[in-house]
Amino acid sequence: MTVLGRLKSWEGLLLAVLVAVVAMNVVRSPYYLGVTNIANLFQLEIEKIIVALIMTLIIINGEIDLSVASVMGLSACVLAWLFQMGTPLPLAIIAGLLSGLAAGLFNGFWVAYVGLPSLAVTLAGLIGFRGIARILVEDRAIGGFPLWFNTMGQQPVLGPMTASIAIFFVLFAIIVVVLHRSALGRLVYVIGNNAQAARYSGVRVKRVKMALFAASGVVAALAGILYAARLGSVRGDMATGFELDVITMVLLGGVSIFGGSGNLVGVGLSILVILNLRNGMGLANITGNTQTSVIGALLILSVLVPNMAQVLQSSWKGRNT
Amino acid sequence: MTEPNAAFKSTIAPTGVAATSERRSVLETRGIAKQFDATQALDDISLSLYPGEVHALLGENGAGKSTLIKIITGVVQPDRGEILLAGDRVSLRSAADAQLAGIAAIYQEPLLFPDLTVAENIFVSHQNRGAVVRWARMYQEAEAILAELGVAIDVRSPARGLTLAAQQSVEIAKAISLNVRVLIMDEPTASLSAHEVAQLFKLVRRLRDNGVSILFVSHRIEEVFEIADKVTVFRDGRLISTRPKSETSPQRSIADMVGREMGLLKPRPLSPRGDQLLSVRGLGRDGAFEDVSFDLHRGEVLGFGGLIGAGRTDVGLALFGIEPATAGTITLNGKEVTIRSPREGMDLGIAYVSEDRRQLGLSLPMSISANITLPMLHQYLDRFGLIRHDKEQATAEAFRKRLSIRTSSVDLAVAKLSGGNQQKVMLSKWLNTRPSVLILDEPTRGIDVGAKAEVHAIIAELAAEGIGIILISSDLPEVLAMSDRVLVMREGRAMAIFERKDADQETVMTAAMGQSSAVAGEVAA
Amino acid sequence: MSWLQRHIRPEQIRELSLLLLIIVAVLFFGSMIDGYYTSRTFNRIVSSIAIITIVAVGQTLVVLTRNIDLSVGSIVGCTAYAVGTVLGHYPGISPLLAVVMAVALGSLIGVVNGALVAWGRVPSIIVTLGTLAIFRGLLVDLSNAKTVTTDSLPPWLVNLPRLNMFSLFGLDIPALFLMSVIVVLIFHLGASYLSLGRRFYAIGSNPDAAALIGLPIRRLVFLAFVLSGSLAGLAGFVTLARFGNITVESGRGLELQVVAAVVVGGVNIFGGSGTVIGAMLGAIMIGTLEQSLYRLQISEFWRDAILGLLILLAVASDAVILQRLRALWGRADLKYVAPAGKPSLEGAHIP
Amino acid sequence: MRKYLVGAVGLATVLCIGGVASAGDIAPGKAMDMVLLPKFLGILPFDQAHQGAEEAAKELKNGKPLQFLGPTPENSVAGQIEITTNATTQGVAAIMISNNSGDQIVPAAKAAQAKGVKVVTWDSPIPSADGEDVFVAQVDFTETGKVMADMALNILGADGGKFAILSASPDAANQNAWIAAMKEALKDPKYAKLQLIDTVYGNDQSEASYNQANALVDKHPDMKLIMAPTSVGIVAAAKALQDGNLCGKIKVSGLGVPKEMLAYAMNGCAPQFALWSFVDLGYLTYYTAYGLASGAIKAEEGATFKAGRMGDYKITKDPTRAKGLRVLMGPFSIYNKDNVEAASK
Repeated sequence: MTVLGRLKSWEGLLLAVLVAVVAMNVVRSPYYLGVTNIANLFQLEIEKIIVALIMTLIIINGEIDLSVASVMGLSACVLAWLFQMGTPLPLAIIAGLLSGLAAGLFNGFWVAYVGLPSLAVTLAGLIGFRGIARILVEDRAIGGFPLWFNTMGQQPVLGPMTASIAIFFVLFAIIVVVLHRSALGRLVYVIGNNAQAARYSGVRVKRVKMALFAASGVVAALAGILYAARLGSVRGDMATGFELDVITMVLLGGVSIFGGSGNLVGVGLSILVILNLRNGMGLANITGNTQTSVIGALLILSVLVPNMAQVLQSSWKGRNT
Repeated sequence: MTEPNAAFKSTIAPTGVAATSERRSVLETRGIAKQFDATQALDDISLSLYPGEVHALLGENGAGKSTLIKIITGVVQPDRGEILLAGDRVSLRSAADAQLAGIAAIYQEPLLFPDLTVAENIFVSHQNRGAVVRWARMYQEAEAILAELGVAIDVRSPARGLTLAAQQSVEIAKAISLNVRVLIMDEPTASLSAHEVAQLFKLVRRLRDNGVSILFVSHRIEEVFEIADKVTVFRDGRLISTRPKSETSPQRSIADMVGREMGLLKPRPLSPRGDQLLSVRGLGRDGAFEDVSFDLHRGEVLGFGGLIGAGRTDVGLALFGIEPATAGTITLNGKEVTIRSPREGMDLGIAYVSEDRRQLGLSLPMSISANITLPMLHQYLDRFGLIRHDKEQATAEAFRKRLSIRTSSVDLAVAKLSGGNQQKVMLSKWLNTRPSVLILDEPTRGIDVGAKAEVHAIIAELAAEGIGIILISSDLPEVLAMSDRVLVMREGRAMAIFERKDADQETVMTAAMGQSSAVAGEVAA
Repeated sequence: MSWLQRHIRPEQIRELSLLLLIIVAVLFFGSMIDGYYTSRTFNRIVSSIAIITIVAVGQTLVVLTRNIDLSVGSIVGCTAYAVGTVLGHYPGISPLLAVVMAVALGSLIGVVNGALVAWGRVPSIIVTLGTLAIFRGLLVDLSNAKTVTTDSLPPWLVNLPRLNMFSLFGLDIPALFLMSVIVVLIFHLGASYLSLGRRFYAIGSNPDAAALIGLPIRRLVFLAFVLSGSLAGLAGFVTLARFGNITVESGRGLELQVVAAVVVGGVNIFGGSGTVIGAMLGAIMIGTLEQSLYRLQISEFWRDAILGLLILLAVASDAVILQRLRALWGRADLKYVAPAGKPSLEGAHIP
Repeated sequence: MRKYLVGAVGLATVLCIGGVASAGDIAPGKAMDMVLLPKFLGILPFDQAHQGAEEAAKELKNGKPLQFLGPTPENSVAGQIEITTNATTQGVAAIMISNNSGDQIVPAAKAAQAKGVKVVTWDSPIPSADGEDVFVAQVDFTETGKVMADMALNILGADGGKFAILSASPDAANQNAWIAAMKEALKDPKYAKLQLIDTVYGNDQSEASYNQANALVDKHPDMKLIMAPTSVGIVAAAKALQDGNLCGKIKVSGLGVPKEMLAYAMNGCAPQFALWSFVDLGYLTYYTAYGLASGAIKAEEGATFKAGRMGDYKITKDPTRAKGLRVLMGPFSIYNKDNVEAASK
């Protein structure tokens, strides 16, 4: 099966799953098909799905960023810390975004220019950035932000959509264009397939990787700030463990963990699948841990199923691998 | 794989088997056949190996040599046929089985464990050395075996960082430690310096004298005829001929390989030398090459002769900016330039077509058009910076016609193409950058005869268009036939530059290998 | 140099330097904190690293095979909770049996990971990221989020953390720490003196070659995960003994510390090299930081930041420095000499 | 396990049933979806509260089953918000929240009220009282402060000494209120010798609390007492001291479940600690929520009602917060080695 063929069939599968999940939700819960619920369905996971978009580029590029959740926490804590010291909130927000940029550049430097494995670098980031966040906020909970800030994360502005949700859709559109129509997108795939070959073709591999990690940092920071706005208060441990959901969304979307293949149609579908699953379980009064373990199972299946399919196929052909 | 000349099938029947039939064969295959998808990789192969002889296996890429090796070493199971060891049938279900049966293989790229010590690498495949590792004893035995081979390597050091030659010595030691009866060597000399090859052959002969039967696979026909006692030729998965060396000759073997008398390559007509394009003086890079000077003119093909590892590729990489030079000057069109990255090389109109198609040359899963436009992607953007597929398609189609790339569509993944066509895609990719200097590194390695001829035609055409071409090739006849002048390198130095009329195999080879036998292949460096 | 090259390998230099770093750290803290060099500080550190160390040993085996096991935290939680509950109902169970139960349960869970990676051919980071969540979720559901409390546990278990085997230079050696040291020794010897152990290195070092000489790669990877699971199970028992009160949250986040310990300990994240002793040194480094930092006036919240930096440095030094060393060592290359017993052919020698 | 023992301290227990002649009766038999939302799953007191609520549900013959839904500690805040939001979507009649997220729950709670859902907090209120109908207080929070101060004084004796607080999460409204109240109480000259030197948080997780307790011991060599106003923290602290063989010089006190504390009370690690009945708290909370949802009670000052076996209660202003209403349960039980065994039956 060609990469392309596999993806096509994979998206078909996702679509089927999505339909099934939605159908189940409709049947199981009378409250599912409500405008507010559909909005909540995005609202309750909004930060994760925003980060999933940029994570898609990173993984297609053949890298991984485990530090996103910690960067979310970091940016939120920088914001809160500055705000608490009397900095005007807009400035604090910018500082938060900058902290994300810094974190991203830091990751990018070690991966692109020193050539360390991103798995290890961002694992260090996962622990280290969280540490910095804790240094700033220690074990306090900082809140009391101005109303307009909390509104951004809580109150509907466009119809039932909060600002966060609107931001997500805008970002989604942008990243679709970047990945599938722009030169950068092409380079992301080329590098993901074979970085060496890309370099021998005059592609500035280091710059692309650097740019992606920087973008990842900024987007994660943005998500962290939106999270702070939604909760109306910031703690050092906020967003802990989000990387699991984010990576699951991407891989379930048919993006290969080894890079080079995958697309945003798939990721979009997998996001919808996961959101609806969580929402459905929530409405069925299934809470936190169980939901997470279902997501975990999905993550494994999203790789196991195609593998097994391939194994069966090849064993059919009676060809030994 | 299919060959263009598959039409003329040789009628020569397998012969010469009788010549040695009084001795008992150590390994014999009877009617082995193997099919992959549509391709008949092997068909009715019957071959006998005898103790104390070196049996060479010749054949073009895809002729089925490697498949046979895989079957003999138990890596792949045959569809039909049987294998006999010292007369009795055996079934080799795995590499381990083959080892127990006393069959070992050494590959072009030795498969060692970089993190294990040399000694461990020698004994790792011994399934029967007990559950506990006796280090002291293992070191002693390892040292003993290596001494017996006449090589000295620190058996306590990890295999990581050993030169290819050293790694192969370890592989051979491994084979000996298993006291093999059959040793298969698959292109063992491909990346060795002349001196290392000489040393390797010493080992081979010593093994042969100890009664080991050696199956020697190589594309370097002169080596084959130096070392082999018996020569078998494969073509299209079939065994064409098996003859004692005395009864055959390089020409005849080649004839069997390609199924037709392949005279010397038709020399490319010499073109009047245009004005100077590129002038390199005292170019060097630490540890790779030094003091290389030459001129390249418009419409000229400058051949780079020499052995693999002589530093020719490094010069190419330096000119293209992948491994920038650390010394010397490059003058392009009369302007002195510095090239620090491929980007800069491209902007100066230099293109480098890599020797490694699959790893460095192409992005295999991506479409033909995407590969061709990659270096010039910025020229295919609309004013929003988005890619114009139509324009890409147009370019790709143009090259598809011009270089007659055989494919159903330019949107096909490059991986789906045959080696020859992949090579053409790679050429298209770089021609699309409109280079004034084109560096071709082993442009015909591993592609079938038909494609090879086409590539040669293309080179001639490009030269005629006024492009200056640097042709790096280990295929000496090719270099001699295509080049206006031949620069010969050895140990990272330019030894000499010959006009075509003064250049022939002997002169070039002597220059490439030097006189003294103490020549050190600088593969090590 | 040549003496060095003959008797010490780059990897060992790596470990020695870590040991040096630990000593430096201890001296530093000792100079900053008065009353630092006390048996209590020692006791704190060793009993805090007992758990990490045991899990890190298993993790090392997994990482050697080019894999990673992120689910260990959840395994520790599950076993601690399960064994705790059983002991709550049957306080009569003998200590040995309790340990066996923990290890058995752990390896059972490890089987799931191993099978999915080895035969399901799913990258281990995916599998264990998933099972990390699944095992935790199952624990919460099956236990109805009840809590194991000290009062339900037999006294021998509750008092185990206080049990000292013997004392060394006036430093008491807690039984649980001793247990972890024994585990380290056993596995270190196994890894360096058993063919089986060497094969873990082999398949991590070059899978293709391993396949070619017919090493049972899948079975070895599977075994690595089972061992990792069983050691996590053992650690679960230690956790139960140490904390007594086990909520369904027990062991959450442990995987990060463990992976940190392994990486800091010089086990190559991409397989093939590193030692169990190194992993323990990594654990000691982390434990020392954790237990010492908050006694400085700066807050304990600096720990994670420093830990992150340590991991980065560890990986960077592996990538840069160790390569240099290896290159240096690699120079000890082949010479052509007179074959044993035969007259010299020619003494050519490659520089 | 509902035993009220007059504390050895003999502190005045505040009861709010005085002067209420005829309390409104709550009619049983209504079928209403109700959600009991603890800070998070996995600790004993919340299970006991659940037990009490179930008991009340049975008495009130609610046709619909009680939903006991909780988040995980590490995502407690987001979890409580999500559960509240989903419950709102399902249009449940009442949500009973032990708030672990400060005012971060407010938007969700307000949304719930807007949809006509009754929001009753218990154990831990919404600090600003926005989006909350009424808070069922286990005890008077100012009183809690005094109780802790008194226990500290009793344990440390007349010549007092240094002590530290090991609390739950930094934004647990109830713990924070208690600590504030205690600091207030300590201003009284009779506590002059008691010196509060540090406050740390174990986030109601056993390991974290254990390590924090050890940290306190190392940080403050001259510390004599750890005051842990959280059932998880107090046990962990006691265990830590016992493992360190320190029960001789350092004591533990605070709020703990007798069953869990039995051993430590007996061996002198925790000579004295206090708690109220979480079973009763759950029971009362359910009655309150049911009453509000069924319209039998108005959420306004002065409203009274009869909470089954626990008798009559009255809704009053909450003196411990700027605004907001509360139902006060009380009283405290002070446990020591004399009564703890009986209490843990």
